[in-house]
Amino acid sequence: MSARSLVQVLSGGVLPHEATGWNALIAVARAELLLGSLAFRLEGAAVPAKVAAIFADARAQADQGHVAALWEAEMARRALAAVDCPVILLKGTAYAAAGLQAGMGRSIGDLDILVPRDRLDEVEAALLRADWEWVKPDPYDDAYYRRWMHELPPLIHKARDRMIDVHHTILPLTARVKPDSGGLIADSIALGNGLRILSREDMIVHAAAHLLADGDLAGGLRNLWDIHCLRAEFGSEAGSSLRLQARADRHGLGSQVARAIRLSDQLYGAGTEWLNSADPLVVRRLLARDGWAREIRPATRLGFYVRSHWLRMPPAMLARHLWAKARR
Amino acid sequence: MSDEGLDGEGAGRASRRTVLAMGAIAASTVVTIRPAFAQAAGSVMNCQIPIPAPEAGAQNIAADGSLVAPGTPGSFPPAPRPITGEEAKALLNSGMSPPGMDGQQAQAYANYIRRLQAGTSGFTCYASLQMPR
Amino acid sequence: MAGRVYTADPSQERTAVPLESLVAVYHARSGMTHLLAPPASEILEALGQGPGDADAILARLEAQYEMTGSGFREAISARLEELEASGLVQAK
Amino acid sequence: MGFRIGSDWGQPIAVVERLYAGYPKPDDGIADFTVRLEAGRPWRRFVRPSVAIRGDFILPDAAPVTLAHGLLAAEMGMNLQMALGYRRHLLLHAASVERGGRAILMTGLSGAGKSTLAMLLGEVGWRLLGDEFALLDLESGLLHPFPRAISLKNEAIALARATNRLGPLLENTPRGNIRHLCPNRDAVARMDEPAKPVLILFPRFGHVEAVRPVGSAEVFMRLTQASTNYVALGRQGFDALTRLVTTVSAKAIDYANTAGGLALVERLSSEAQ
Repeated sequence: MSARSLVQVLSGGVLPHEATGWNALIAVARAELLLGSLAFRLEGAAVPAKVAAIFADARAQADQGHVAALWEAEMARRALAAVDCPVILLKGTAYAAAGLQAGMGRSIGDLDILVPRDRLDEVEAALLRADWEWVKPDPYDDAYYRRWMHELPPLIHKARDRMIDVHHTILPLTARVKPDSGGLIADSIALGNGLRILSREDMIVHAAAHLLADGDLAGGLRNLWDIHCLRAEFGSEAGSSLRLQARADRHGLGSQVARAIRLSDQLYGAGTEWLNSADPLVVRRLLARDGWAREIRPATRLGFYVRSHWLRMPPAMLARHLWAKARR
Repeated sequence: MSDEGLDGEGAGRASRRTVLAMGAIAASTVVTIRPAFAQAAGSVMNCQIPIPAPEAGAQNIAADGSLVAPGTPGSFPPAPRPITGEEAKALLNSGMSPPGMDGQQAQAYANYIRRLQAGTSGFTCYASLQMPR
Repeated sequence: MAGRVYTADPSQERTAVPLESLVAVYHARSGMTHLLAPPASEILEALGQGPGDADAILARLEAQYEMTGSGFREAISARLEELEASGLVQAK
Repeated sequence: MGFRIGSDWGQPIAVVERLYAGYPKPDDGIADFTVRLEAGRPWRRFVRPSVAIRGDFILPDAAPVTLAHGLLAAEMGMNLQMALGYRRHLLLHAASVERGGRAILMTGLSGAGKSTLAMLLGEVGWRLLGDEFALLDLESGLLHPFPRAISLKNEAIALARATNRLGPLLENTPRGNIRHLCPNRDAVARMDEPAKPVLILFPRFGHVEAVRPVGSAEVFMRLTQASTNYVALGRQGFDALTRLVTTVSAKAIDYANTAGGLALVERLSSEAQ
């Protein structure tokens, strides 16, 4: 099981000692969008010359990706300057902007920002004025997003071809837990360039929410690597884990955060934490890639797909949503 | 380094001053290089465009290429199979209908393809047909 | 009336290579390449003297060039908007 | 540069192995890219088998290929990894040949004849550097060889003389008939030897012979659009490409037939600096 080998190498385990192992490691790392992180993690390590070249390329690519991601954030800042509301960077862009270890080599796709819900209309109008446009004018999607989601329907910039997701909270409105979005904004931290990031604790809470409550676990290995790195960097401060748990409880995400911490410890840390009965299934799903980076165990995956939707919204809406999807 | 290439520097203080034409207001003077991976990737692959995109659901295609409810008068049903990149190229450039599709239907599909946006199935294929090289 | 005041990133953020009558500009901050035709490149250069609105840019260009054409101020404003969209300059 | 190709069927692998039999094996067995040729649906392994092209990098709109064209699928799979994932050099969608240390880059629309010209030049004393991709070194400005099989289409197939190096005829692919020609021994033996570009050509087949100089700005623009990784390489890509277009002359050439095209390339190369 090669995803296992990726996880072990990231957490400081032994390196492959023959080509098959390296090929598998690199393919799985690419598939999980962790090749850049792996390349930084192993910078300077004794690896075969070919692997060193692949890693050097991956680091350069990640660096250039960060330039583009931070530039997109800066262009959003310029577009939103007149709105005069806090603009909080989320996920990869936030890690890169703050120079966090979690950002090292991380691939960054869309720009995710959080703004106050009562400023959403102004933010939307300002972005549309600055040449962002709707990705798809599908009436179902639009109504669905606006009514139920924690973000605007995605926008894409006409000239730069990059997407922006504008969030006003960190979970869909349909989820049963309601994070304290006012608290997210009130405790956010200014970066000094006109943009903000979440507080340390909220950053971890958001990563955990994203992993366990807001998806089908696809990309989960990267997500847990984020959480692992964030905790390793923040955790040295005394009392931080108590503070983290208190913060998670305030957002109604105590159990999700606790589970994300267990999983990240299990995969990337000491691995001694007691696993809850459902955890092995999650780990199994997270590590479901073979040495050719093929996804294995489709039955498990399907199970999780349904489950993640169930967590996203109340059951009656789930049926409606699935029905609308099935007609597509 | 950044000052090089602008013929104004230094020359402006010389006896004969450099001429600078201001041009028309509407003329575009800044072109940004866009990533071309879709174009080149398309040129090494065969690609296809489903009409409509699966994510759009069971919809018909109006003559102008927009998506409308099934049964809308004057609209056409979804393409029976995806249009290949080569067929799309012939259709867009010379109006040639793909095999098995009649002219009006094919034109509606052509208009659908022209309206494709990034993130929609078929867009990278369409983009790959765009760039003359 | 005073127009919008624009600033350009410091010139070390840019690398420019003349390609015949155009200038290829690599903008380090964005990682993007722009091809500039006159007078956009000259306007960008004029902003190197410090922030300014269209009138100030016009004065700087007139001090350096023999200007031809008409509607200078409007043309400069249009070019500044293009440069702003590219991110090479920003309005203050 | 190495690829790892996995397949749900034995046929594509066997054909690739036969075509590339004369190529050195990678010394350490570590692949730059993984390609997978898979049945899109489980039953497609057996019923009207069709090959989905997967791997490290995938194109969402890629059309599946019938198993009879398995070699094409493997070639496309490798090209796709290069187009989407390669970062070590500036990658140009261009053919290139070298003689006496001087290399010519040829780029243009597919169907413009660059592959055919490169193939024919490769058989008359020029060394084929590559037919699909040219790799420009970011520091030295040299072209690195990438001599993979040339994909000959339709009428061009009959022009190939070295029949012992031809792959199977693939009939009625979406781009017509295709046959792959393995480059000659010299091209394969010297695949580690880079060459200095001295001329850039934009050939166009089937027109009255004409030569038009192309200015550096136009060359720059066209090559950025012929590159899959120009933007991703940032400053290094900019430096390498501006250096290429300001130091190497470029011509758009129209030619009526292949003999005329070859003569034109010979003449222009002798005139180039």
